[in-house]
Amino acid sequence: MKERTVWEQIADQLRSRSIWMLHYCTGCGAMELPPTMTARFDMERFGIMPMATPRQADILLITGYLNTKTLRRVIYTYEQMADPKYVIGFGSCTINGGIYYDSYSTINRLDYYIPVDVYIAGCMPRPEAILEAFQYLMEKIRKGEADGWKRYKENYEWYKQNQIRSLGEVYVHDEFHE
Amino acid sequence: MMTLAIAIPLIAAFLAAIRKSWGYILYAIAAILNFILSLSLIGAVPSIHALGGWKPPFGINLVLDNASFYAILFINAIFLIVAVFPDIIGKYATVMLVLMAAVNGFVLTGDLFNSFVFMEIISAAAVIIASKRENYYSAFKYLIFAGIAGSLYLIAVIFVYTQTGSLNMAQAAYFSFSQKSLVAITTLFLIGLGVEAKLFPLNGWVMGVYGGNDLAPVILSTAVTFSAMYMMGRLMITIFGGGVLQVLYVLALITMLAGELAALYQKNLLKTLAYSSIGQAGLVLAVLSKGKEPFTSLAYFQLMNEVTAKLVLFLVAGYLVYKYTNLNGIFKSHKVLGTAFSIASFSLVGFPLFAGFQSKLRIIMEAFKGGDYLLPALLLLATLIELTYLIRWNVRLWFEDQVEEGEKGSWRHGFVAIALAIFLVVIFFFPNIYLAPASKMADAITSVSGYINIVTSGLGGM
Amino acid sequence: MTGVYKAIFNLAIAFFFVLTLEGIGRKITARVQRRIGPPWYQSFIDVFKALSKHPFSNGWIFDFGVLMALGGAIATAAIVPMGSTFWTPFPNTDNFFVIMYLFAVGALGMAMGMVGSGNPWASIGVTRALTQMLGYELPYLIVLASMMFYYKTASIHLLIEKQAGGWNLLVMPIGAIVAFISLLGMLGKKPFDIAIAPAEIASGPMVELSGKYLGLLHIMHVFSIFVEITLFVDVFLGGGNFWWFLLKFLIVWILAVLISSVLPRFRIEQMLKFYWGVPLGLAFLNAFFVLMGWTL
Amino acid sequence: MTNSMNEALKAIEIFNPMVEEIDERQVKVSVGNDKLVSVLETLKSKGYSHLSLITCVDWIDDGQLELVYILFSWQDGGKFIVTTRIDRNNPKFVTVKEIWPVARFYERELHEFFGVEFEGNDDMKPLFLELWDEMPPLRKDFDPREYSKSKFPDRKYEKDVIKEAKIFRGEIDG
Amino acid sequence: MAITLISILALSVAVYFISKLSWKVGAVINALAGAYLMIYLFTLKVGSSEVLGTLFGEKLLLTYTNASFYFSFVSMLVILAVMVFAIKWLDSQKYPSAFNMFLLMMTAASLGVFFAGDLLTLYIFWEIAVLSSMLIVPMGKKEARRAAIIYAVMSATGTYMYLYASFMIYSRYGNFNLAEVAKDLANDPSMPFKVTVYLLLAAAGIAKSGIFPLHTWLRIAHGNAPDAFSAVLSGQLVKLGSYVLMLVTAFFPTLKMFQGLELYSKIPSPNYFLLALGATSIIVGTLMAIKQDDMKMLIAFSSVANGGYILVGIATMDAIGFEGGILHVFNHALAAAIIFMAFASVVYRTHTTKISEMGGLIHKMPITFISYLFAIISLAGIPPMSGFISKWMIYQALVRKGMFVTAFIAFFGSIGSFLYVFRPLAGVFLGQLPKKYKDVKEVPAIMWIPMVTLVAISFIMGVWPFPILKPIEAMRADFAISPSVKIADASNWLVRGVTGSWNPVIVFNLFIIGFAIAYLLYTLFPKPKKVDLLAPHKEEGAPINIYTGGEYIYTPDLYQYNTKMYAGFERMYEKHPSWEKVLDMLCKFFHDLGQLVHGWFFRPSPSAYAFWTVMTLLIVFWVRW
Repeated sequence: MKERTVWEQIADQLRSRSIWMLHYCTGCGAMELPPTMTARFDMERFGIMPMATPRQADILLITGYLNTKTLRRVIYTYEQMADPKYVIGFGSCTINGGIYYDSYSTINRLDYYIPVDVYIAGCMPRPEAILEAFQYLMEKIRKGEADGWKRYKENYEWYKQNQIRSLGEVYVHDEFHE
Repeated sequence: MMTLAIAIPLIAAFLAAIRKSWGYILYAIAAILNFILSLSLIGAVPSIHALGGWKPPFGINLVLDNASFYAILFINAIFLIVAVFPDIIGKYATVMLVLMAAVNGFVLTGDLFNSFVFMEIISAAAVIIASKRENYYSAFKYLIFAGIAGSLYLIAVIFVYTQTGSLNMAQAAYFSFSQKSLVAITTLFLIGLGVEAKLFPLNGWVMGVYGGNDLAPVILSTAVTFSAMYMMGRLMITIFGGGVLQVLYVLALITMLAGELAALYQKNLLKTLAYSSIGQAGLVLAVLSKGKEPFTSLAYFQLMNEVTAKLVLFLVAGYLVYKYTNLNGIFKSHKVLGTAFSIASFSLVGFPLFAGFQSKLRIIMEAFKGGDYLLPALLLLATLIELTYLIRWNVRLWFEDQVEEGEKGSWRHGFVAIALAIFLVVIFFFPNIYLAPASKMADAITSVSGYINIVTSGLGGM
Repeated sequence: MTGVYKAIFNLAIAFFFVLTLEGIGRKITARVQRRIGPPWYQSFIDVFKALSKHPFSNGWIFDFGVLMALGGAIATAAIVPMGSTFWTPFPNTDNFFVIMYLFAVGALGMAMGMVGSGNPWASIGVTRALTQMLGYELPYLIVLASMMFYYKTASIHLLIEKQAGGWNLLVMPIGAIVAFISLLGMLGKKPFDIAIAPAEIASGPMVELSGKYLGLLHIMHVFSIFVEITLFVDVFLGGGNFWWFLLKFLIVWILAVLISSVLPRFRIEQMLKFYWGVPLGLAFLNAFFVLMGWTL
Repeated sequence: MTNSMNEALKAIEIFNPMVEEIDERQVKVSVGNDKLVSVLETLKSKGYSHLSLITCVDWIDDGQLELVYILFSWQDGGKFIVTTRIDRNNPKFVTVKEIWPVARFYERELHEFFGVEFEGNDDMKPLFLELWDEMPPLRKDFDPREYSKSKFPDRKYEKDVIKEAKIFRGEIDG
Repeated sequence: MAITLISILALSVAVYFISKLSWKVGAVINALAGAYLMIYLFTLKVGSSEVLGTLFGEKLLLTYTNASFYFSFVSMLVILAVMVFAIKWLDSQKYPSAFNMFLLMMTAASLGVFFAGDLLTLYIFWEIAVLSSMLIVPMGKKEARRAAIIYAVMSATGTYMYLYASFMIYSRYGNFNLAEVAKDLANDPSMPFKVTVYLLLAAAGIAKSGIFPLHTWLRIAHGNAPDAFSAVLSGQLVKLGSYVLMLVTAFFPTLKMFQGLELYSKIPSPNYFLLALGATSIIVGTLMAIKQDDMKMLIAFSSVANGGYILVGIATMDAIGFEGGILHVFNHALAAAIIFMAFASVVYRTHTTKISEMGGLIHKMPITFISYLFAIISLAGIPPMSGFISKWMIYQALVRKGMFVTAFIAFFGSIGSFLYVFRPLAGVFLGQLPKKYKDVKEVPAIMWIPMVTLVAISFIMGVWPFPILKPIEAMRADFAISPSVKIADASNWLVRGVTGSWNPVIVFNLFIIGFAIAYLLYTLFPKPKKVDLLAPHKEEGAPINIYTGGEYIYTPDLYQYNTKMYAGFERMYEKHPSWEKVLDMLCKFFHDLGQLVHGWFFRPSPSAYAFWTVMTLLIVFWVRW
């Protein structure tokens, strides 16, 4: 790992204190976020805020299953985010496929396709776990270890190859988007 | 000399009736001769000619004063212009010659019964002309109307005869009628002449006749209308001064508005123009019915402008309507005709740079001076309506997408139309070309004693 | 030349004070919602973090729009007097209309740049913002017009001086209320955050902004808030020294934040109907009172 | 069974259906291939005008695919489940998109997931799956686990996670 | 003056025949003639007077006043720009020769209107201007043919009222001369006469500048006329109307004429009536402009609104309001001309005026876009463009007079203008570029140079407005409108109003400094990555395009938002009463009347004729006996 300049260290400090997240939500995972945001756990006290577009977001929170169809959109969204960007895989389904590990359409391992900085295990993880993960991510950012976005650039060929292996093609044309 | 103006066309008509194929040539010769003749008459103004040596008030006499001189000059000029178009005249040369003779006689005559006779001849010839292109129904309607008008005219003449014991116009002008008989006579004359002068509500025939073929509007709306207007002035102002002029004023204003409104509604080019000429006639009559200078001269000025413009419009329209079935954008192929048409219609509306501006604005100005606020208002309203449909036609003929392929136009139409159109522009800059004759005509018409003097002083000489 | 120094001071105050206030505002909102909320300096972190990121640009008009927005906002913020004649950078140019319309340069720049991104959400957001402008500006301008009529001046520092006898809040209470309601619309605070509406149109005009563009626009927003609230404070809450001004500013801001933290969002027609209903009527009532001379 | 269902059943009696009452408002009607469309049309005319679903069941042992048409009546909430069986190896049937235009999407779906061809419906582009290259995935002889293994690599655990978890819980000694 | 005008009129006919040989040469001659006239304006001495000719025994007088100078300067600025623009633009037109001829004719005629020293001269030149412009209008789109008719009729409605009033004046005072008439009117004791004349004369201006009851022709005529000519129509021809309105409200001493009729804030009720019409036009123009999809019609309605501003400013009868109104003539002329020329450039390349069919042209036509941008900044009245100054002045007057309802309408129009100018900005120039326009190019230099020149003038006048304020102040002094404040204070760089002042130079410099600071910040932080608007763009292998909610969209047209932009707001007034429909009804009424006349009197059978004859006889006898 390269040494960070002073400016980058300052910037990392700032980044760790102001995390704007874009959450990619499927069913059950999304349920855990409202309590995390609202009065009970209040994630805003760490400077974490939900954002509406990938352009403004710093982290991509992936809660729950990704199938081939949604993975394409997630990759697309991830690539639209501005550097530096981080990914949190949420729940066991992103780690190893969860209970549908043998389905013909769900993927089993998120970090095979895009770099994941932090995983949160559990099905589903509690808000405490989420906050814990955020704290961990902040720590990583502060130390300059959350370098998923750099890894994605460096190993772009590898990621792309994996994506194509599972998806065939990432960006598809179909009748509804022409 | 004067008799020749009637005689030449009549003789030509006889010849033409014998040899049909000579018709056009005879017409052309007669028109040229008549025009030269009427020009040469300028030295003879004022004079009278007693036919057959019977002196007025016993015999029939022809009167040549300023009014009748300029009237026949103008009328013969129109006949001459029409002579350029053999294709319009066609087989109707004989009738046209008769018409020419009758119109000249109608204008020149100083005898009431004689004028009735000439009017009947005009009607007869006009009906035949109107029936060109199998326009029989309209011609029939015209015939009925002309018949009614003629009989009323005749009744009026009889009235005059019972009162004065003479048929001479000067005698009638000299005679002082009682108010009641004056009203009766003038009313009958009004209706008799009203048909030819297109007075409301006697103008129902106009749309059918003018809108039915290409010859009728060209000659009827110009020469015949001019003669009718002349006679209207002569009878209503010179001879039976006073009378029903106020009624004429009201009727004329209604004529103006009714004509323009109907023209706004009309969707056929010739018929639109026909209604437009009703409207214009209303304007002229309204101004004429003021019965005094300077309105009379302005009325004739306006009439001359209108007739010139209408001649152009009817020439162009008649030519195009029978050449094409769909007129949209046709001027793209007939630029010269189109330019002439536009100029004539702008002149009719009264845009500056064109003749109509001079006469219309003068009318408004004089009306205001005379304290008449109604005439200008109605005139402007009528002009607004007129502008609407004329612009509509101009835009349609110039700018719509062309439907039919344009053919090569006739140079005769182009030349005559553009020359007259340019003349209209010239008149804007030099209005005296028309205004001077018009005011001379008006002087002659408004001066009763002058007329009587001409006739009486003419008794001695020939 | 002193004008220039004062203008620079204006900008410095605008930046630091308003960013602090934003943090405080978030804290207050959090407390209202029974949360703890971020620290007071959170907005500083947000701005500088945004500036530190590696952004995307959608073409030159996008860049130009953002620069124009910020430039216009800076120019406006530099003119506004801060509560007293002394803190008026350019006494000859502090005309109310000049400030109002110069303010529009920034708005136009933002609109242009954001729509230049080619994203329809941005266009929708901008049209909403413009429509909203039609709502809140009218009552505000009527109130201000009646005020100018009353004092025969449109110069802000003269208006401040004329309030030596009593605040306009007390002279024209109706006008002050209307202006405050309009201020909520100007600030884009809660019932009137139609233009941004993250849940509907993905934060509207800002949808394509990343990194430093977002940061620059945030700074522009900060200057806008400064101009809007300063105008209100100057015109209605009278003069005083600099610290009084800051205090009044703080109070107005907190009031706006408190109101916004408990209200849901209007729809666009509802907003227009709202503004053209009671506030506009009250504004005319105020104008009528002023014409009649019925002021307190 | 409701009255209208009885009436409807009476109306389709001529097609020799095999009727099986599932519950008060659900009746399963099995008919032959050639009579299915007639039955559907009759039922539609009897008020069962809403085509809720077309689906398919794979009877791999019988070598048959069972097409299931679920019709619903908005009058009394009755439901007819009309089924027919077609050959599994040559899955072809006729389209009902002339009766219910919406059927074309269901038929596309069936084509995608079971490989059933519908004659008369030419629009058989994939509807849900993107870039699918295997056999139709809902057929019983398709092995999703195999497919998943080939396409979506699993995480290779270097440690025995279960054992570690047991150690963590204190069940065994590590 | 007379010789120049007449020779230019004659030249216009010559230009037609020259253009027949080569329309390019004709267009160049036009431009040269325009340039000559522009220079000629500066050589003329204010106050000089000349006789054009004699008509009906009255001298046709040409006088050169400050107002003549100002208005003809503005006109020539616009016309000259369009003439240069047309040199290239004409190759997209079907009738270049006629266009050249009528344009030059119209130019001479409008100058004649401004030079006219009496009512009749004004009328003559006015009619020539109307006629020649009316003949250019139908050269545009298909709808333009109807537009020409409506234009002619509306214009004539106003003109004939004006003519009637002129002759009323003449029959009363025996004089057409404007200065004399002004004197006579001031001393006339008959109030009904003065009010009638005033309103009738104003009717011409109302019709021409598109003030409320006669505004409907603007939409259709401006929207469908040949594109470059729309610039003249909106930038120059409607200003003829403003000139007449200025004559009747300010040149005629209305305050003195209508003493005792003051309605509110010392404004006489006839003036107030005009002011109310102006205010109504602001509302109508703004609301209608907001909902237009056709960009030219949109700006046509904005012309209605801005004509309203001019009228409101003039009719306040207040020094600063008057100057604001007059300055707005300049500002709107320039802005509208630039906008319409920009649109003409767009149409020249894309052949459509529908906003909903375009988008993203900024990347293809940047100079056109910049011109349009500056023009709308001026039109919306945002500093540092010149448009702000005039609006500011008008507001000052309204506030000073305490006219809150009018002020409300003025503010409404101003804010509303943000809404409608944004619509073409976003719909035409910004956003996604439809695939069919991917080969569109910027227009040639000869077309954008006039636009950019006008932009530069408008911009300079926004930063340093004192040169243009000078003739306006002179005009104000001529008409003796109170209070006499010195508005342009060039020595202190100040524009003074009655309720304060501002310094355009400082404002401009501040904006520059603000922009510089912003640029500094911009360069300080990480460089952006360039992203295409839609097409997946492979840079470092990663496709990055704009945010599409996670969906791939390959068709830019689907991702362009340019229809129903203000749907929420439009819905609030979608059931508005339409004045156009009222006028259509009037039209239909006349049409039906024509049908009635036709059916009653002109169609019946011969027997009915006999009936009518008898009826006439009876009526005449009944009346006369």
